[in-house]
Amino acid sequence: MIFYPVVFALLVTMALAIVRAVKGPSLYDRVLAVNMFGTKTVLFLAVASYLMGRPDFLDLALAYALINSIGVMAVLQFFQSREFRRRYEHRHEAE
Amino acid sequence: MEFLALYNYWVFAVLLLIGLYAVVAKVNLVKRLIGLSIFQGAVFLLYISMDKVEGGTAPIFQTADGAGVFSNPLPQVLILTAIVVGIATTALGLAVVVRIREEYGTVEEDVIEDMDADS
Amino acid sequence: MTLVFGVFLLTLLVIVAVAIVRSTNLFAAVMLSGIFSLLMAVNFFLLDAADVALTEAAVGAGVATVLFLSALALTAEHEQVRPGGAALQWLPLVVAFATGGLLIYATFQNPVIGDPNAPVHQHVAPWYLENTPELIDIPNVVTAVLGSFRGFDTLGEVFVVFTAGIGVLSILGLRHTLVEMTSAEIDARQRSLRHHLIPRVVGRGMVPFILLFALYVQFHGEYSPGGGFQAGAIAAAAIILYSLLEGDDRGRALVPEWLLQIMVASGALLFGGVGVVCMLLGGSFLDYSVLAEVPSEGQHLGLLLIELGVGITVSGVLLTVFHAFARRASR
Amino acid sequence: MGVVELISFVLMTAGGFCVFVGGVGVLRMPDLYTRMHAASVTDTAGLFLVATGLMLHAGWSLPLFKLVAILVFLLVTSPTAAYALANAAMLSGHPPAGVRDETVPSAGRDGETP
Repeated sequence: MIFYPVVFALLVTMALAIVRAVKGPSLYDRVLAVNMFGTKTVLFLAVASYLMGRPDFLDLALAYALINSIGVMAVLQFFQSREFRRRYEHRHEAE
Repeated sequence: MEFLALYNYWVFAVLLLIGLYAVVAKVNLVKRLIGLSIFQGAVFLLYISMDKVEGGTAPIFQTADGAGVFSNPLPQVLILTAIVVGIATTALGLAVVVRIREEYGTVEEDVIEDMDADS
Repeated sequence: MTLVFGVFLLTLLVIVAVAIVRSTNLFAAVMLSGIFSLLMAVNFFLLDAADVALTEAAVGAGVATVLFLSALALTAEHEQVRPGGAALQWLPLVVAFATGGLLIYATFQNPVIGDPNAPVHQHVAPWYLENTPELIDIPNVVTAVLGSFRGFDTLGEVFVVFTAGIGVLSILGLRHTLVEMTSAEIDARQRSLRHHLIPRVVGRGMVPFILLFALYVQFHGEYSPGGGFQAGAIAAAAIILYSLLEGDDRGRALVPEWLLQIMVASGALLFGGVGVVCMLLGGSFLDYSVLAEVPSEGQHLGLLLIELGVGITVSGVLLTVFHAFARRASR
Repeated sequence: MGVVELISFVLMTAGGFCVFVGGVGVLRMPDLYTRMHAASVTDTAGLFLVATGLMLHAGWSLPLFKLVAILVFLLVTSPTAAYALANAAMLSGHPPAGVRDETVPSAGRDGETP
C-alpha cells in the first residue's frame, strides 16, 4: 500500500517524458526525454519489485542503472562525429 | 476490470498493425528495420502475455521444494532467446542496408528501384 | 492493481509506436525506440517475466541504440520527404488494418490474461515446474528449461546468433586496408570522447562494474534472473562503452579482433562440445546427468558450461558487429 | 504501520512528488537547458528520496546492498549524462533561448536539425 503514491507519480512522469519525446522540438529534447525515462524506469522497477513481493528482482533495476548511460554516450559520440564529418567535408570543399 | 482482461492481446494486435504498416509502406530501409523491430516487439508481447498466471509470480523458486504458484516458464524461454536473436538479425539487416547505401548512395527503396530500372 | 499499471504502460507503448512510425527523422525514431524498449521491459516485468525483462534491458538499453546510431551515421539521418509528404498510404493501411482487425477479432476467443486454466498452462509447463527441483535442482526454472530441458533449442538459437555475426562480417568486411595509420589515429581521437573529461572519468569507472555485474548475471543465473544471453549482452555493452569513450582503436586494442573471432567460434563450440561429451559418456546429446556421479550435479556442471558458451558467443558476436560498423565509419 | 514504515512512506511519497515536479518541468519549461535543469535536479533528489525510502523498507538484507548500488550508480551517471547532453547541444550550435551569439552557428535553432 505504501508504494502506490510513488508508483503513480512515476507512471505519470513517464507519460510526461513520452510527451516531450514525441513533441521534440529539437533532437536534444528527445535525448533528454529518453534519459529521464530511463531513470524513471530504474525507479519504477525498483519499487515494483517490492510491490510484487520479489525484492530479489532488483537486479533488473541495477542492470538499467548501469547500462542506461551508454545510450547518451553513444548520442554524444554520434553528434560529435557528425560535426567532425561536416567540418571535414567543409574543408574539402574549400580546397 | 472484466473488459480489460484481453487488453494485452489488443495491444499486441495494434502494435503488429503499426509494425506491419511501417514495413509495407515506408520506403526508407532503416525505417523499415525499425518497423520490423516494433513487429517483433508485438510478438514478444503476445507470448509473454500468455505466460501470466493469476496470483502467480516469476518462475524462480523461493523455497527448495518449489512450492507456490508460478507463471509459465516456456514462453519466457522462447522469447528470451528470440530477443538476442532479434538484435543479431537486425544487425545483419543494418549491415545489408549500409552496403546498399555504399553501392547506390541512398537507402530509399523507390530511388534504388529507379536506378536498377535505368541500368 | 498491477493490471491497471500494465494497461497504462501498454497504452504508452502504442503511443510510442505510432510516434516512431510517424516521425520522418530517423534519429528521433531511434530515440523513441529506446523508450519503446524500456516500456517493453517494464511490461515484461509486470507480466512476471523477470528473465525476459533483464534480456530486454541488457540488449535494448545499450547495444540496440548504439547499433542503430552507427547505422544512421553510415546512411542518412532523414527520410526523404516526397511530394505528397508524410501522408498515409492507403493500400498498406488497409492491409495493416485488415490484419489487425482480424487479430483483434480472434482475441475474443482467447482465454483471459492470467487464467490458470488456459490451454498454455496445461501441457508441458506444469511438468517443468514439478520436476525441476528433483531433476535439475536449481531455483530458476527458466534457466533449467533453457539449458537442459530444451537445450537443443538453445543450441540452435546460439548458432543463429553465430551465423548472424558471420553474416555481418562477410557483408561489412573482415579487414579493410588502412588508408594511413596517422590519419586513422586522428580520426579515432576526433570520434571518441577522449577530450570530454567528465564522461570519460565516470564512464571508465563504470566499465569494471558493468563487467562485474555481467559476471554476476552469468554465474548467478541459476538462482536469480540471468544467464548467458543477458550476461553476454551486458559484457558487450561494457566494452562498447569503453570503445565509445576511448576511441574505436583502443577498444580494439583491449579486445582484439582475433580474440573476438575466437570467442564467437569457441562459445558455440563449447555448447556443442558439452553435448558431444555427454554422448561419449553414454548419455544422449546434451543430457548433462552423466557428467557427474550425482545426476543433479551433472546438470549443474552442464548448465554452467553451456551458459558460459552462450555468454561468450553472444558477447563476441555483438562486439564483432559493433566493431564492423564502427570501422566502416572511420574510413 | 510501524515508525520505520511511516518514514519510508513519507520519503517515497516526497520522492514521487519530486519526480512528478521534474516531469512537469520537462514538459512546461521554455527551452532545452531549462528543461534539462528541471529534469536533472529533481531526478537526483527524487532518486535519493525513493531509494532511501526503499532502503528503510528493505532493512538489513541483500536487497539493501543492491539498492545502495543502484543509488550510487545513478547518482554518478545521471548528472554525467546531463552534462554530456548539454555539451553536445551547446557544441553543435543550439544556444539557450534569449542568447543571440553571432559566433555560434545558428543552423537549425528551431526545427529538427540542430
